[in-house]
Amino acid sequence: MFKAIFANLPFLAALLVFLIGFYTMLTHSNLIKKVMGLNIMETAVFLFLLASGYVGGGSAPVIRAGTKTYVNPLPSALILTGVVVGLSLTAFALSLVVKLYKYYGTVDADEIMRLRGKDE
Amino acid sequence: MKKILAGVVFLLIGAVFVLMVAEMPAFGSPCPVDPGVSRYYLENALADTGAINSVSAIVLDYRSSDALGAVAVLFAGLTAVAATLIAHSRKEGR
Amino acid sequence: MNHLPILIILLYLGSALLIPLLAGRFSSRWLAVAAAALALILSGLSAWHVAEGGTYSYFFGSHSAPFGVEFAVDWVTVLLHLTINFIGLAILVYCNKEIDFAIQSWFYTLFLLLMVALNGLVMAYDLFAIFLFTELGTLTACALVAVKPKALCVEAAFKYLILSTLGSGLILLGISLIYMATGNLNLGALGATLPSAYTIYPWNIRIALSLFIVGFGIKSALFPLHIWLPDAHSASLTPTSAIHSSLVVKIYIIAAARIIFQAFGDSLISVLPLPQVLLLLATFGIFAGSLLAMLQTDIKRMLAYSTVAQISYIFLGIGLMTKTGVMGGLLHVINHGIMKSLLFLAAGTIIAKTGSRKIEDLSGMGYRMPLTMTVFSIGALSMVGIPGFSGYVSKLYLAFGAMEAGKPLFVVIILLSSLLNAFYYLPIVVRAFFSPGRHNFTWDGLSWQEAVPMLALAAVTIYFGLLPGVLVNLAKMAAAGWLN
Amino acid sequence: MHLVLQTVAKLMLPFLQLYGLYLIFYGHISPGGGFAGGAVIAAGFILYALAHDAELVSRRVADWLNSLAGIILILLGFVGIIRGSAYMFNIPEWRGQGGQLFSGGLIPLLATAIGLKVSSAVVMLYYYLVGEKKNV
Repeated sequence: MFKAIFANLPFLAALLVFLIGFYTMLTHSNLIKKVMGLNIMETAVFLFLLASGYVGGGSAPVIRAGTKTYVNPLPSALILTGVVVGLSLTAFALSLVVKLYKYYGTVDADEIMRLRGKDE
Repeated sequence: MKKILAGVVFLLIGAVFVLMVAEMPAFGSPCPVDPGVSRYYLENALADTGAINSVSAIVLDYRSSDALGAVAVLFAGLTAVAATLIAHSRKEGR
Repeated sequence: MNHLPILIILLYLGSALLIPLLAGRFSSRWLAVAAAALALILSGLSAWHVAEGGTYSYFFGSHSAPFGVEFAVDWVTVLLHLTINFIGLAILVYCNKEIDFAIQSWFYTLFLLLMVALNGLVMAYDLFAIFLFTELGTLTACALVAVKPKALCVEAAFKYLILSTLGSGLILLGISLIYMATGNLNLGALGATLPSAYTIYPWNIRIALSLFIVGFGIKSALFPLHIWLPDAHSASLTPTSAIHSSLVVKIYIIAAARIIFQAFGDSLISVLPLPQVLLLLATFGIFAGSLLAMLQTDIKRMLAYSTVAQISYIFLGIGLMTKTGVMGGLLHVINHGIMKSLLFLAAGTIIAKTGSRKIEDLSGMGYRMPLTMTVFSIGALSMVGIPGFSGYVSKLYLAFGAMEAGKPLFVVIILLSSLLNAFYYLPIVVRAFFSPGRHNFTWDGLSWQEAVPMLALAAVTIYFGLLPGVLVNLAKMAAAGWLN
Repeated sequence: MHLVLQTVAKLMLPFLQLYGLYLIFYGHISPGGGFAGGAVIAAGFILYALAHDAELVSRRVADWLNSLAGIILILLGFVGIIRGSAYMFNIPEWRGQGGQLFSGGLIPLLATAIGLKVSSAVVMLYYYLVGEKKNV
């Protein structure tokens, strides 16, 4: 089992980064850090996808005479699309943070909850 | 307390992930169950689309709906940002 | 090949892109209404075409199944296209003064993009296409919550966005695990390769399935993951609440169910404990949603919690894993979509007229706003499941499904929860029409844009309650297509 | 901003644009493509805007280009339907010789539309988010 894990260390690393992002997103009260966690998580999935598409000794999937092995092109294509999705989500999340800061004067989720409690 | 609970939960998820990594196909090997799809792309992309960059061939031809969807998402993101910022631009309290 | 289903998506996307181009020269509202009306006609034509020629698959760029992106045009797609475009049209006609002039064009652009996502999600037959439309739906849905100029809405939208991007991260991880194990993204090809992949990588596939359930569960407010829903659905604008509660949350269930039934298939589901988990969560959700709805004093919050309960009915229908159960779930998607949008529109009209969101302020409302309150009562009675309204039909088939699955316990649960529904819906109706004291009778003073959509939705609710034959037959065919 | 920064930004702008255009137009024969090229072009404009605190492309134009590129993208797909095949079908006669600039059928055209769309959208995102600093 340990041999298998050692052979698959890139996957483990990607999943570890995913967990870091997940943890940041759920436990940090700073909204900007939550958005960062979102980005880390998304990037980790892309890393994982990219690692799963690697073929030993393969070169970039641009067809050229004389090259035998290429890496799997499909994950790269999916990531290309995924990056755009991540960009839009991040921009929108940041614009919401800007507006929350405008209304409450803070980017801390707990502080915002406290201020909201005072209002009601 | 909350931190410890979260830590325990994340350790559990991490353990499950390690278990999962142990049985994954080895890093660098083509997919053992059905490698046909990626092989098809590499072998036929040039004949099917005329592009030698198979990533471009996949994004813009085989899976062109993905490109269209990505463009829609980008447009939605732009509209969402604009709508949020404009809707809340008045100088008022909550 | 018939292009109609794709044309619906392109029509919405094209009109959304046209709105900024024509800004100022053309009313974005009527452009959106025209697009929705045309889309409704197109989906009607598409339904007629499928009825004539049978179900088919659309291949983008005419690349065949596992290589290109496949869109399935089956009876589920057709039924839901009709539902989505009908409800979307009704809500778009209703949209009015509540939206600031400055953000009008942005609002309609987002609404049209949301319709792209919903229409695409019900026909996507490819894991990554499902992910993409899910993201588009999430983004536009959150933005629609955020456009109301209130601090509470920004907060609700942020909570919704963070939780649902968490969900989409999980879904994307699940997709990459499935892709790694099988080398496929097409649902049909997955149905063929997943059983053999399960023998080699059992943990990968189990975890991928649980990631899908959690991811789509967050997005569709499956019971313990529903915490974002009440804020997002109650704080936002009336049209936004209506489309969120009636369509957005449910279409994610349809996507999840498509993955479960068409990619995982019977052979894998019988090995995995998925139905038990779904049934357990659905049971909790039905009771928790109803009990929480009873405690609310704000009418929109009450409707939002009621959505949590009603979503759980659909999960119950899917968790039963029988033809009749899934058919009941599908019927509930359609019927609940229509009656919940009706309820939200009526509640929004009342709030706009009286300025009060409290349930107790509704006493005597039946005399002050008779039309609005009548359609509200139709929706409420249908929600409780009184025979003669469409809610009764779907609950009946859910109960039949439970009997077919040999789980009569769920019949009792459905009955009990209907009783609970009655506890919080009927008092409103009684209070509005039969409260003591003298009331002066006045008409509501609605414009036609407000009255026509509500009346149309109410008419459909009654029609499907009295004559459910066509709908039931179509839903039967849809469920049979998924579970053969 | 400092003069050195402003001059360097101005000097780098054409090179970034050219590189972005290269990525877009050569996307089908070398690594690159519409998304990457569009992002590079947008980066050039954003760099200029950062250094000079001025908008090189007006919002109106960027917004207009953004919509126009999306509509061109949608219309390009209809070529396949006109040819009697599915939406986004790649016309065989336009595929050309692999490895040449004019090859790949619809792919370079789609890449161009996507590049235009991505660059204008990213520039607009920057304008909107930075324009907020007056409001907060």
